[in-house]
Amino acid sequence: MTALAEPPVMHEAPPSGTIWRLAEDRSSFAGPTDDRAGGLPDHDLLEVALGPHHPSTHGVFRMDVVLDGEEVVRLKPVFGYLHRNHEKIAEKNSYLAAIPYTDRLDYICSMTNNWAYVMTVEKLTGFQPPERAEYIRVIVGELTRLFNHACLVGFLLQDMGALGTPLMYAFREREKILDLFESLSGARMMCNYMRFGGVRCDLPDGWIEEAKQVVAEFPRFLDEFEALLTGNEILLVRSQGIGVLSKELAVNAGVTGPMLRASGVGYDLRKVDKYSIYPRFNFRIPLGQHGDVFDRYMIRLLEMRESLSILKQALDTIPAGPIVDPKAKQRGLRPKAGEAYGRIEAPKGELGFYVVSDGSPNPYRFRIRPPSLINLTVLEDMCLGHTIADVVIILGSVDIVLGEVDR
Amino acid sequence: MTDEIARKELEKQGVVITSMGELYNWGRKNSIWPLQFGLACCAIEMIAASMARFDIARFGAEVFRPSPRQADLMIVAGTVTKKMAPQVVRLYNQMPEPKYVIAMGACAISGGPFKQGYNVLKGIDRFIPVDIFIPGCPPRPEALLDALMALQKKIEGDTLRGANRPRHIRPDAPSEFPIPEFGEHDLVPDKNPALFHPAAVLLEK
Amino acid sequence: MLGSGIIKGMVETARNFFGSYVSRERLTTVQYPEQQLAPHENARTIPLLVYDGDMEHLRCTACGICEMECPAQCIYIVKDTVKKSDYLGRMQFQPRVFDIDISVCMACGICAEVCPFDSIMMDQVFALSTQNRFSGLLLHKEDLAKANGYFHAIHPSDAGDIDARRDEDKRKAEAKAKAAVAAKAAAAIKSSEASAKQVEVAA
Amino acid sequence: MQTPEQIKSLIEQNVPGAQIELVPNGSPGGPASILIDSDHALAATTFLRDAEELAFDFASNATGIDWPERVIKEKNKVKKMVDGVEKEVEEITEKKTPAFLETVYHLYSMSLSTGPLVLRLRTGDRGQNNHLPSLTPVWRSCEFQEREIFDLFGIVFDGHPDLRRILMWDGFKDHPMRKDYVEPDDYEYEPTPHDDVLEKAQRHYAQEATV
Repeated sequence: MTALAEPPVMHEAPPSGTIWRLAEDRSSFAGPTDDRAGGLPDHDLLEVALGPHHPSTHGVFRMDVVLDGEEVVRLKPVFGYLHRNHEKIAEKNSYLAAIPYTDRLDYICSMTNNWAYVMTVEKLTGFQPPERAEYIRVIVGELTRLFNHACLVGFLLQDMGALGTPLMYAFREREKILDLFESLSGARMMCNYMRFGGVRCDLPDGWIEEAKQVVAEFPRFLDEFEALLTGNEILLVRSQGIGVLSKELAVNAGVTGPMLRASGVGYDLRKVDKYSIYPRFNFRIPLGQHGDVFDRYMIRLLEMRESLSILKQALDTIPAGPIVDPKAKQRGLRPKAGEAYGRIEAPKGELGFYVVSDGSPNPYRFRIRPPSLINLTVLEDMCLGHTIADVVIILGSVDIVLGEVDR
Repeated sequence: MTDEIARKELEKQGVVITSMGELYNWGRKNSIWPLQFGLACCAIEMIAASMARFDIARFGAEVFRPSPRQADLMIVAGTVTKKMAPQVVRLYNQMPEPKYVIAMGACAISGGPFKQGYNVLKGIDRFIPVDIFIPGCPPRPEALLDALMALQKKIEGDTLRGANRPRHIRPDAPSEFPIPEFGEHDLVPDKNPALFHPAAVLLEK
Repeated sequence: MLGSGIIKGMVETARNFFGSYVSRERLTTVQYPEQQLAPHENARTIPLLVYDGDMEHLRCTACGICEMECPAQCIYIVKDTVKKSDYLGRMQFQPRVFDIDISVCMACGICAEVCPFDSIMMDQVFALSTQNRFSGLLLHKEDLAKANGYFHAIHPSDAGDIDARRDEDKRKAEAKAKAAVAAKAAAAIKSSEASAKQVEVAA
Repeated sequence: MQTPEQIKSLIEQNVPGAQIELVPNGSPGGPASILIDSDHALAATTFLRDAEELAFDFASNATGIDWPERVIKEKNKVKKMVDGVEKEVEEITEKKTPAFLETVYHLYSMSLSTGPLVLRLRTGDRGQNNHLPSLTPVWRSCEFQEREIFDLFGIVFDGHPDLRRILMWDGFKDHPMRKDYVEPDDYEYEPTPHDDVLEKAQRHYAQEATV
């Protein structure tokens, strides 16, 4: 990959200590399916259905795995166990009624889902969110990224066998941010906060100060987290050289988000599309070098620090003013016939919405481009040649939420 | 049963008197081990309930078992789709008696906001008996704790003998339920008629 | 040294463990149900219907906007056949049936957002678990109706704003009514004077 | 980035025989999309991916749209001779559009940071002629998305490595995202219906009463 508008920066050294590279890079891109899988039923090969009820599949996800001993020779993901028909329901309902449903797509990060959808409708209608609304959107979006990444690391470590502790620390921080969200939007998880051309309600009194305090305290948690994990030899052995994803495959397979950047491709929509007011903030895009599970883990920790820097800048400079475009209409919205595709850098990757209007009060076509699903395209390629225990970790490092995979 | 006043007096002296049934219920209600089983959004709130702030361990229910064979309680946390329903029923059948089901959240109770969808099961009680329903989308972690306390109260009221004794000590009551199959357009059957008795609906419009 | 990372991590967990005895910040457990988190003012769970005074004075006019906009379609309204006078003295319908199926409700708050009569608002109760899905979770008008005082207790600033606006409306309406009455009276006097004149002329 | 018109002529120059049409977009600032005939789709998309000045190496989104037969009413002001006087009369013309299924691809370039290019392919009709070439050999990111389109819309992708249902189960017969899909009747308890659900519920309860 060459020539991005702004050359991305890798942190010189990860913030805490040396990184141990214990394992040799022992995997390479092995092609879609190993030849050995064709030999079924062979007495040497074992077919295992991992899921849909499995403690480490992060929900109701299934992988049909063919094993040679402990080694994976074929892996086919099976989807649809949480196919909740978001697209069909949205096509029956009004534009406004689709917003609370987007909360439930990637149910950990409702705010960014809202944002992607309202941004698409704004493209369709031409509404222009005012300054303050854009700041609020950036603030809640980056807060969402913070706790999504923290929880992801917790879940990943849970998959590696660190039962409880890292996840518990991550959830302790998550609760603080959820408190902010609840006092802002009224709900912990399903915020239903953004509206076409702005946001639903203004920040309550004292919210900025509370948010500043959470942001100020967060680095301490990150340091603690890194002291607990990053140098840990067990984590290093289990994650380095595991599930390597090459740049070329990542780009061709449409992988986005932290997973793509862990493979060394500097493609972050906040820099590329320059949507909302991101160009005003000074932040860096961490890049990985090896594209393995460890890099994906590390990228998330580094991204959290960058998000904190954006948050600090945004919280210090948020202007006063209106929060909704006065031209914007929420109820009974009927955009002119046309179509729009809007995408944002959600914590899991490129979250896109494609809305086709035929001039009626409900969308003619409502499509969600789910980063989690498309990032899973390369799951088999990453897992081939590794042991079954590594499959769980590789899946954990992809960061999927089933609500978004199956929709 | 025992004389309450005499019992209180004895308790002051350090003597605890109890009946077999009470001891049995006391043991069961304080060690309800849930199945580690999340379906959708509500599962995140279930995890939050087991984390530091809400700490479900205070109720003896923090031991989330990955295997249904070791679990007492199934928390159906999230939307049950038609594709997932047979697996949920199978998991329920694999759990040993006594077993309980909490339907957590609107989706598990009735399909919730997704009831208009073609692939969404409109309530898990169509196929398995549910003890406690928690409305909310998603219910707060406190609501889950509240439901757990309601379940404990329910267990406390169980008797070992008599016509009202719970299902697991009645030989005539089934502990396994038929698993639906995938049909060409829908699940076959789409409900268990022996189990699901919806209230009559009067439409006035 | 191999193993130093693990030791470092264990020191961190130990610090957290012992820290939880001295630092409030590390001891985050809320002892529900004995203790409860103070609810945020904006917090919302299920809808409620506000009435002023008694149950007969529901603010709801059965206009059906919330029913139409509800994304989950969990509201069911049937209009009453007789009109009642509202706080401004206008004749309005009231709902004969107002049901919300909270086994479907997704607590999105859109009903409260679109209500033009400040009638449907969001409650903060969450301990709603029940053993009966059918009778326990279909809330009727009687279950949903809450006094304005209750609404004040849970959403004080919203309720204050709404009351101020309604008082203002009421004052205006009364002034208008008074003016109308005065105008009518003046007109009546004028017409009576005029007729008196006519009588005079005729005489 | 090149405009859709420029890209159209670029493809026409480099892929002989390709028939390309621009489809306008009514939304403010939305780009027009490029409709490619299905015979040349594979060659044209390979060109789009490999041409150095375009380098669309990233197919972000692939989706289907169902267009059943529609009657479009157009209001036109026509000058007409009425009783010897020229008058402007509104005339409503009814146009029937044929039924077809459509796939839409959103292409971006990661190396040049450009995009989106909206690409469309259309089937002959919604019945037997529902085949389209698969673009999975060009972009792997289409693999699951094309399976999803096959599942929900019933478009058959020729050349797809693994075309199975992805979200619904294998024995399922319908294509639920099509506009004429009818849901199975499973309304057992619907205490708060209105609009189309009310109709369904009334039908259901009436049926139950007769049984």
